[in-house]
Amino acid sequence: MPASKLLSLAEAIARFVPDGSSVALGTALESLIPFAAGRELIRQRKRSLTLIGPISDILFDQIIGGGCASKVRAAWAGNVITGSGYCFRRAVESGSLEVEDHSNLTIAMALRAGAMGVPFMPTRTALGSGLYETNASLREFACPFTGDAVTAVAAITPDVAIVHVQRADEYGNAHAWGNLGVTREACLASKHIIITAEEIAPPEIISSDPNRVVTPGFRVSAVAHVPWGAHPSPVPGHYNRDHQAFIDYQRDSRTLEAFAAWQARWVDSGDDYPALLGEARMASLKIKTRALAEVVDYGY
Amino acid sequence: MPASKLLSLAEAIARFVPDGSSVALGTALESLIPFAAGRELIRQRKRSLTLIGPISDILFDQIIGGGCASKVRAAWAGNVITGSGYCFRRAVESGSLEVEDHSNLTIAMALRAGAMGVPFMPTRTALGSGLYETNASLREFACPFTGDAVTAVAAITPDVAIVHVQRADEYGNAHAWGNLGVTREACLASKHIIITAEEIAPPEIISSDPNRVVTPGFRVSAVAHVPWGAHPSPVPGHYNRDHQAFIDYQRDSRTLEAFAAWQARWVDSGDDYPALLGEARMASLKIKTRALAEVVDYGY
Amino acid sequence: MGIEVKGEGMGKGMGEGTPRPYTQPELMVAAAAREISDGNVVFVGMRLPLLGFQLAKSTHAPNAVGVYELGIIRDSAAPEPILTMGDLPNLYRAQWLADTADVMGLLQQGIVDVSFIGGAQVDRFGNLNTTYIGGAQNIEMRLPGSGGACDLASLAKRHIIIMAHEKRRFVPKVDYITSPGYGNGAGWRDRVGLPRGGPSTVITTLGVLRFDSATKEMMLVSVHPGVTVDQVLDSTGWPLRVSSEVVTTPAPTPSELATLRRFDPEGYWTSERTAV
Amino acid sequence: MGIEVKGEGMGKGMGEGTPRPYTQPELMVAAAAREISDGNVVFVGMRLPLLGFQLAKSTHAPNAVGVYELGIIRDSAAPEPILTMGDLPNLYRAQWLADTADVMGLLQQGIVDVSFIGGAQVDRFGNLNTTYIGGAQNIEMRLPGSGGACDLASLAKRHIIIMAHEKRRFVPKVDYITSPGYGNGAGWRDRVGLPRGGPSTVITTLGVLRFDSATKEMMLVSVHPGVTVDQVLDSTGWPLRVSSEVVTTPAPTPSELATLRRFDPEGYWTSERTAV
Repeated sequence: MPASKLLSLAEAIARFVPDGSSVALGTALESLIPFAAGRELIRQRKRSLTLIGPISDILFDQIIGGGCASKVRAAWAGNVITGSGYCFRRAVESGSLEVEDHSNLTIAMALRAGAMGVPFMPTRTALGSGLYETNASLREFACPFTGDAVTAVAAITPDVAIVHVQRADEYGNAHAWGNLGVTREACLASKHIIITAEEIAPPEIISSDPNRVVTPGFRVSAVAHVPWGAHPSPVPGHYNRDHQAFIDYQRDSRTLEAFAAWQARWVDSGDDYPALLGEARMASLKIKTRALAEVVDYGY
Repeated sequence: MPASKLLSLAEAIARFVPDGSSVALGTALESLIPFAAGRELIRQRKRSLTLIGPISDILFDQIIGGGCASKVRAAWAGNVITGSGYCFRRAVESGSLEVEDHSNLTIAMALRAGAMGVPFMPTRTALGSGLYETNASLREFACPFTGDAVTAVAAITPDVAIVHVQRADEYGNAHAWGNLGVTREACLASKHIIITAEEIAPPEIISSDPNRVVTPGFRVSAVAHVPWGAHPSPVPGHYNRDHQAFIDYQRDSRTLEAFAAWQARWVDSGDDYPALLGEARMASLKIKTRALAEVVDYGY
Repeated sequence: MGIEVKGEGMGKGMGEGTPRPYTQPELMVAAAAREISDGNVVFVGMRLPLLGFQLAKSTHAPNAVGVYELGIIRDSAAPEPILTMGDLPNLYRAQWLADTADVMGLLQQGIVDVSFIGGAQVDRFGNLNTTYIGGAQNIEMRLPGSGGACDLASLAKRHIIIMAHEKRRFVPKVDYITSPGYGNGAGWRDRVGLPRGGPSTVITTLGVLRFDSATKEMMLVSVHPGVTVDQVLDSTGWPLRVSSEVVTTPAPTPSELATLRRFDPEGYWTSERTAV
Repeated sequence: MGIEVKGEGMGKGMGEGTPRPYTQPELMVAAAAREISDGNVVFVGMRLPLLGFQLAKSTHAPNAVGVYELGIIRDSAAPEPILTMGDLPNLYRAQWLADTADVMGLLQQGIVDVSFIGGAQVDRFGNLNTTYIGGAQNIEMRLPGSGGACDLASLAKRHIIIMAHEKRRFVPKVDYITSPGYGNGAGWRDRVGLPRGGPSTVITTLGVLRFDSATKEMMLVSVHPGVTVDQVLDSTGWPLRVSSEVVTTPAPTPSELATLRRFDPEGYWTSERTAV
């Protein structure tokens, strides 16, 4: 067996996300968002990160508010159920944040190009759109077979992907289920992968279902045990989306002062997030119905 | 609910595979090969089919031996554990079969281009190889970003994909597990999909695990209940590979006469294949150990 | 005060103080649902379209299939109210949980019949801006961006725009094209290489608009109950064409309302105070 | 009689009648296994390489990772003997069961350290033909084709060729390049645009060959026990270069043999009568 890759979240972030890294986050779009890892990036005062992802809900907004990012390569940044992301808006409008504007399809294909080891992927989206003005990773060209206009999307190969999953073993083998967005592509495209997991499971649990594995463990650099690590986004099998937290965050990010107070309370006060959340809130979010997948057999 | 798509295999093939169709088969490569569907193609005396797939083990050889195919677009055709496919060899050497030579990567990307709705996919394989001599679907061009030489692979959109799975409901929703090869791409790229299934399951069984679904049911045209439908290839959860059948087939396909006898015995004698196989052989192949996947929960 | 996709300081268009048995967003969701035919493959966007799909699915379009950019395909309404497509009930008994690339492939192939997009700015040819007010070189306000909207607008067979109807939003020419409509008019989509599609309908807080088949210019075809054509013209930043036969948008039926309220029992998306 | 990738009428190269404690294929598998270093990512091909990976994994390379074109990644040997990579024991407790495209992506990225390919014809620059004897325009015999071989030869950091050593197979120039080696010599791979790689070793029924780093021409470096250099030269269709220090291929150790026989207890791949 290889050496264990189990680290504390703080250690994993310290070791594999140096200042200046390009980081893929929020790759499942609206669920399994690695919010705990985002708070750790802020807590460690990371600087000059490039944030990569399709739709991060409020994660990118928080990391930007924390002053950690100098560039975003994304399709959307805001607060899914309330609208704008205020930290993102302030940073762009003040000129402190560079943005490469993608669509969900172009960012998916940029990461897939990275995953496939090719310099670009062709798409038929975005022709005639403003994305060409603000994204040098898009280039129109003629299909070598049909002559049709095609948008080439340049490969993105992040320095690190941070991915939250339901369970992982200490060697980096991880199960994720639900909608996975661009997670597979992001993992395969990235030089390093940090897994944050609701549960650390024995290797036999993970190897009991190799189709459920999200990326091969040998490509993973670190695994951290982080219960509630995706809150307030939902995690199938564990907890529902905490809508109130997103509504509260709209208020808590509206001004610089409000955000500073948010950061002081939720980030810099320490890393015992479940204690901050409180038992009652966690209980209200835990899944109430069970809906178990039908058995499958890998015997021989 | 939509109308049921459950048909007999004979009816599914009769309705959705007219002469001249292009058909993707053997998309999981060495397992879950739809051998029963192949025999039905022969039994119905289909003609002028184009066979599409990466590695079909002996399936393509059988269909070619049956006189059904005029063209193959594949990476490999033979008998995995014994070597050459004799029917394939005879057909090519006599000039009756056109071949578009692919590699596993180029055929995967051709189908993925079809699945993604783009006219081609870029790869870095096959440059300098003979594949360019015998495959007009490959074209070298310069990456619009890097200028690197890249092999463009033209999209393939089969008329129909025939896919064997462990279980499906009558609406075309299907679970498959194990190594899936290019199955996802082939299904999404094809105009019609025929599912052959070891078991027909209630819809609640399939919808209990939507990540295990192989392609969305609304894209499927027909579902046929075909136990032992992939024999002699293996089906996880059901039966092991029948090596002896592949060794026997080497002998049974070596000459035209031998193949005619094989076809008379295994194809034209009817479609009660389990009876032809016999209880003892089936018992010897059934999986002996159980290895159940760990539970996952989709509750809320 | 800037333009937000949702939430702040947006005016109400419809006659205030007039008691109605339904809210303005409910009317709009019902209008959106009517754009879905039975058997349609629908790429479902955020916010009101979430409800529009569920309403259509539960009423006149039982065989519609919903596709969500997160990598979800559903052929049934979610079993519990959802605020967003990532809520766990929207995953429960989905027809398929896949990758974003898979569902984008369906879209790019041309399998998606209809999709829905919101916007902060729209122009007479249905181009949408949800990225930069002022434009990319002269940023007055940064909005969230495309998400999947550019893809839906580029690749669906047709798409429906859902918007608040205000003069600052209905502008002669958008500052930035996040989601292409008909560009500068007829023939533009062909010229730039978009394979199909274009906006077919704009559902606003005031009425319903469609596009002239020859010129691809937006045209008022319906006003909501209590709204006048002049109100619409006053709220549009260019001389809006008006159909010779403007009708009144049908009100949601009691049965539609009852269904809709099961999907949004707290009125998060459909209370009168909710902006679009 | 034609050339088959396996099975029919192939001569034995090694001294017949000499009793040895191991078979010719066992020697070749052991030699193949030694090409795998601990921690290597190995793209495992059909036939003998299946065993070579399992042997290396169970002896000196416990941290090697096996990648299979079917969409399988394993970091442990299969729990039961397998004849082919699709056998169910090779899926059991795999590290990942994925799509062919996923594992091809790893290969194309340059993550695969070493891979193994068999062949029907090879030339002095390590180009392999497993498709058309006689060439595509003048087909004398059709062989199965590339499978993943062209991809491995194009994209792995290096690949190992495993072949029967016969004059009709070791030809000056292959009739068709299924799997590119060094083309017509040094610089060719760069010129055609291949991103990396090339054959590093050829393991035959008679010996082991490597490639001159300057000319990229094949060179004999080792003969199997009981084989002479002249035998090798006689079985090669061009004037083969011979290293100044030809050694004898190490025999498999008793422990290697014991392990190997657990993986192929019936000798399907490794009995003396089995062709490579």
